[in-house]
Amino acid sequence: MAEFLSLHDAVARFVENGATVAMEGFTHLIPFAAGHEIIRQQKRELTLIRMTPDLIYDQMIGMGCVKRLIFSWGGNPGVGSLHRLRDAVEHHHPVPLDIREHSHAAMACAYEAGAAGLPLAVLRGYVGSDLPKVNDQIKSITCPFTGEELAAIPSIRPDVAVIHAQKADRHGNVLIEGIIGVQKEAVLAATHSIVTVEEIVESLDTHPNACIIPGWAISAVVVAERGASPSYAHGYYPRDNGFYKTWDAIARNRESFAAWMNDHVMNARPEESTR
Amino acid sequence: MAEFLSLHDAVARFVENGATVAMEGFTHLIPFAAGHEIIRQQKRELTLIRMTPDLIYDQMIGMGCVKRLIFSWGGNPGVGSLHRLRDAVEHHHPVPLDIREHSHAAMACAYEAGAAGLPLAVLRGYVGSDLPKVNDQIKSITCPFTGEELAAIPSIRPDVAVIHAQKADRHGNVLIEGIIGVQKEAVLAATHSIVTVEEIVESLDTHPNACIIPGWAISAVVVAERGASPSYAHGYYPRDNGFYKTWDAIARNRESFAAWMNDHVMNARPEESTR
Amino acid sequence: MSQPLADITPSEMMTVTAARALGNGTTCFVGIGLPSEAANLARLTHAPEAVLIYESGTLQTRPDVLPLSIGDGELCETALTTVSVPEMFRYWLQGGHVDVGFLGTAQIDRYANLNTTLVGDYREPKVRLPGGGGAPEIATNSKEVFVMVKQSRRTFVKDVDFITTVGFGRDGTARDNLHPETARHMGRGPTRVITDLCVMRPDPVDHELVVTALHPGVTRDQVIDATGWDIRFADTLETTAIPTAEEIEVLRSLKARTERHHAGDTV
Amino acid sequence: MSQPLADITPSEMMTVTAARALGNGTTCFVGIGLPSEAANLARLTHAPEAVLIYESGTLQTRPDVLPLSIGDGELCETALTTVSVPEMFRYWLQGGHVDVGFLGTAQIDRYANLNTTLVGDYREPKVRLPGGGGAPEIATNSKEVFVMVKQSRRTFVKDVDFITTVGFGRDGTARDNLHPETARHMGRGPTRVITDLCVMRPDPVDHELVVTALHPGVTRDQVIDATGWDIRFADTLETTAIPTAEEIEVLRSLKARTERHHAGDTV
Repeated sequence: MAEFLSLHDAVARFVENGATVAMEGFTHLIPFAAGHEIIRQQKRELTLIRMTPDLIYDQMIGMGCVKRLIFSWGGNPGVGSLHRLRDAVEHHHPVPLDIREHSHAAMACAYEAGAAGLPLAVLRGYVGSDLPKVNDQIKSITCPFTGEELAAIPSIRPDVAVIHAQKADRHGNVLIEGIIGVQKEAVLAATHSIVTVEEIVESLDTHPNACIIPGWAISAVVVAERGASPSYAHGYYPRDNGFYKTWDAIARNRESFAAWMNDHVMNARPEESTR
Repeated sequence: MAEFLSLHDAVARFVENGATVAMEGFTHLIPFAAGHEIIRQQKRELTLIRMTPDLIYDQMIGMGCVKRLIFSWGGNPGVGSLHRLRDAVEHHHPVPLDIREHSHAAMACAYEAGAAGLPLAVLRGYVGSDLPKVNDQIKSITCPFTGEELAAIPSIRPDVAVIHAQKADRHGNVLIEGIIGVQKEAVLAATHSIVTVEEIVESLDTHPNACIIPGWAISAVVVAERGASPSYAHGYYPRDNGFYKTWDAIARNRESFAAWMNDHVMNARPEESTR
Repeated sequence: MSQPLADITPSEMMTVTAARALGNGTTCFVGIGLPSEAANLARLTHAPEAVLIYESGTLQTRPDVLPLSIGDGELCETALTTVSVPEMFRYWLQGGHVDVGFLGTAQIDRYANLNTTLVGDYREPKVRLPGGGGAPEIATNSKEVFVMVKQSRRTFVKDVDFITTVGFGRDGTARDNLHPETARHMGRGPTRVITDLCVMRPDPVDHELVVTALHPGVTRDQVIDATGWDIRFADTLETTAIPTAEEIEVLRSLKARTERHHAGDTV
Repeated sequence: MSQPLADITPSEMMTVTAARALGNGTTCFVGIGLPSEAANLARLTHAPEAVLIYESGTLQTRPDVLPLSIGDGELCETALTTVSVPEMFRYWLQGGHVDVGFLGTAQIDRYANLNTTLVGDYREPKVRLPGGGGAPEIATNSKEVFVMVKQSRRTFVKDVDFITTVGFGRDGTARDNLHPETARHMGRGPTRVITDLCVMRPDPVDHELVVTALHPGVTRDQVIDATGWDIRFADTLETTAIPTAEEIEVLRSLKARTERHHAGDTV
């Protein structure tokens, strides 16, 4: 059953040094507030999983929290590179970053398989790609009915999943609406889960097939208003595309990055750190 | 792109003798009107697929349309046996019925795999059950990461899927709401699909993550008011539990069954045949 | 306050006993029929926070009347949300979120294997039953399983004709020596069998069912007569607690509401 | 009515040409950036019934402005419906519902293999690029693939450093001799590469890219200078049709709307 915790306490309780952490949100509902709190608590040696490492992972990597990244597309969407990610891969700064790279289709299937309690995901994937040559976690199985060889990858089963959602009710049942990505799968696949929400409401008051994660399938629910900004929360605030563009210049340079993180994250209180 | 057809024409066009047909609806939205039309058109040698053969399959089997049934639970829910199904299995009447039997979990996964374009479904299933001894389509694969042996069954890829839904818009986009079962999977897994609906509306006017099947993924949309009765359509009419109970006596006996079918299906026009 | 015993039917005794087994807050995958009656009675009495899941995809449902089928509209209308059937079996059951799988059966044997497939031979059955439905994986993927069934020699057989749904297998060892990954996801199997006469639990060592409690007024001989094998009794045999007046009242009122609701329009 | 040529930029020429390749009613899985611009231009001009799908799960979306990311709110708000990302890749892409996969790239080689992973060696890259994202399976599971990319020697290389996304493989035969079940689900691969200079198509036999049309005013030498291998030209080389005034107007208006929308609030 979900506990209602502060952001500080949820991160302190569930995100241990060395943990495997999946913070999801496909462009929409990216859990920035939680990521900033992980940075503030100076967690180290994390294995981070995410289909689309976004600014939040750029920040966590640049601040030295991360030893390994499992991902399928690592850029600033529509803008360009994630410079802190590149610096870590290309120059091992601030610490070496081991990468384990997939395609979106494979990672989506691996989350699905993790949620389904299976050890592997099966897909018709990676045909002709060099990715299996550089990722020894991409293997294959043979279909016993057709003889077709299909790609197999390990399911994703993180220690902790962290997502942001629109709202929770007083029982910790969480509603996700709009671009729902792989958030439900991430939570169900993980041992522990933290869900930050814009607000707590009396009733979710929605339709019969809404994407709702029951409170009993979540470890902690945390109120974090604007907790996805500069990403967005459908029905609450739009994506701050301007900031995404601005980030390119901030992150391009180690010093300007450090200064920005210092001002906006390290010396901010949890409720101030998102923008 | 979905064509708008009459029930007669849709069945005549897409359901051929000898076809593999999946008519789905998990208690809710069972396509009775379409089933009755298949009976009226005296289709023969069908392979029928359905997780829960309900009264509609009892009727199709009793009327001699079916040579093989792939299923996971064949009863009259909360009432008892499907007597026509039992007569076919136990006494080969009116024609012998070959059965291929699964569990719900396996069939649900097999529909999912069919919709996903895969040849097989993988699940942690059938452990300790005798079902694999009597169904040679239940095999296994070994996970290349853990060495665990998991059940594998062929995905379901029917020639035709037939479902009932609440409504379609003028482009043939279909909304399913409430207990959505495996209907979307059945349509996406099939080569052709017929969707009967309660009504055509200007706009589906629903929420961002509604269960909608786009018109371009459907072969034919057919208006069939009360087309799921005596099953039900959430938001339109309730389940006729009384009829489900009455069916037990009607179907128990070959003569009373034949008389009922004659009166209510064979000599009814498509728009009269459901109750 | 307990109900005068004469007034309580064996069937009510079974339902109340089964309901009491379900803890508050438990997540329960509910089979149709008897289990549905017991699970909802639990929710309406001591376990208001019990989470009921039906295989139709209805998550955390609170029906006011008992469903006739596992997919009645009532289940969806009172659910937290309704998911697709593939999601239900993949994410919620196989994903490990079910504490108790609550099953009925047509036949059960001494190792709590269940048969809902047929009587006789598979290809030439004497009686064809509905089949497995959700049970085979409910029994293996839930953390534990409760079975609820009326007791008779026809139902309680030494060896089931067909193992639709595994308890502990033909020799009681089906849940031993599994691959570690399978073992990690398999539940403990049947932990209680609740009948209209008694409660049985598997022996911790050999997994054969042993009577651990008799319902008030039931004798050992009655149980022996209704069991198709040489049934064992626990050294310290308990007597099931008598239902309270409230439990009986809630149960009867639930069943009356249900009957009125399902009478519906007939042909 | 055609636009005076001097007024049209090479980039606009590329976008209009790519847009024209997309038939009305086509289901298109849209990559971000250039493909998104072209696919939406098509939808706003000759192909109002084109079905645009983005990997964020937005099905049949009709954005009024171009998304900056593949998951902008605009995509969801104007979509027929929005599904989960696993469903998008499993049911809609792998399930075989996509006619055209529309991709951009960082590098492309003579067999239309795409590299969006890195320049240099995998473990010690000179330049680390974003990676494959949806492209590896968009390229294999769509019925055909259009590639849209600005042409230069840096981009058009003889052999890509890394095959993120297969065209026809290192020797042009990657789509031959597949298992029949794989072959049944694999598309034809890249059928057009549209650049700011020309249109290329794979040779029907050896699958090497061949220039089949030059944009108006572009010379063979310009193409040769911008290609990192000895590029072949079709025997009958066409000239791309000049964009109409309407196409240019719709495109410019779309881009202006988009720019105003994304300026947003900056730090």
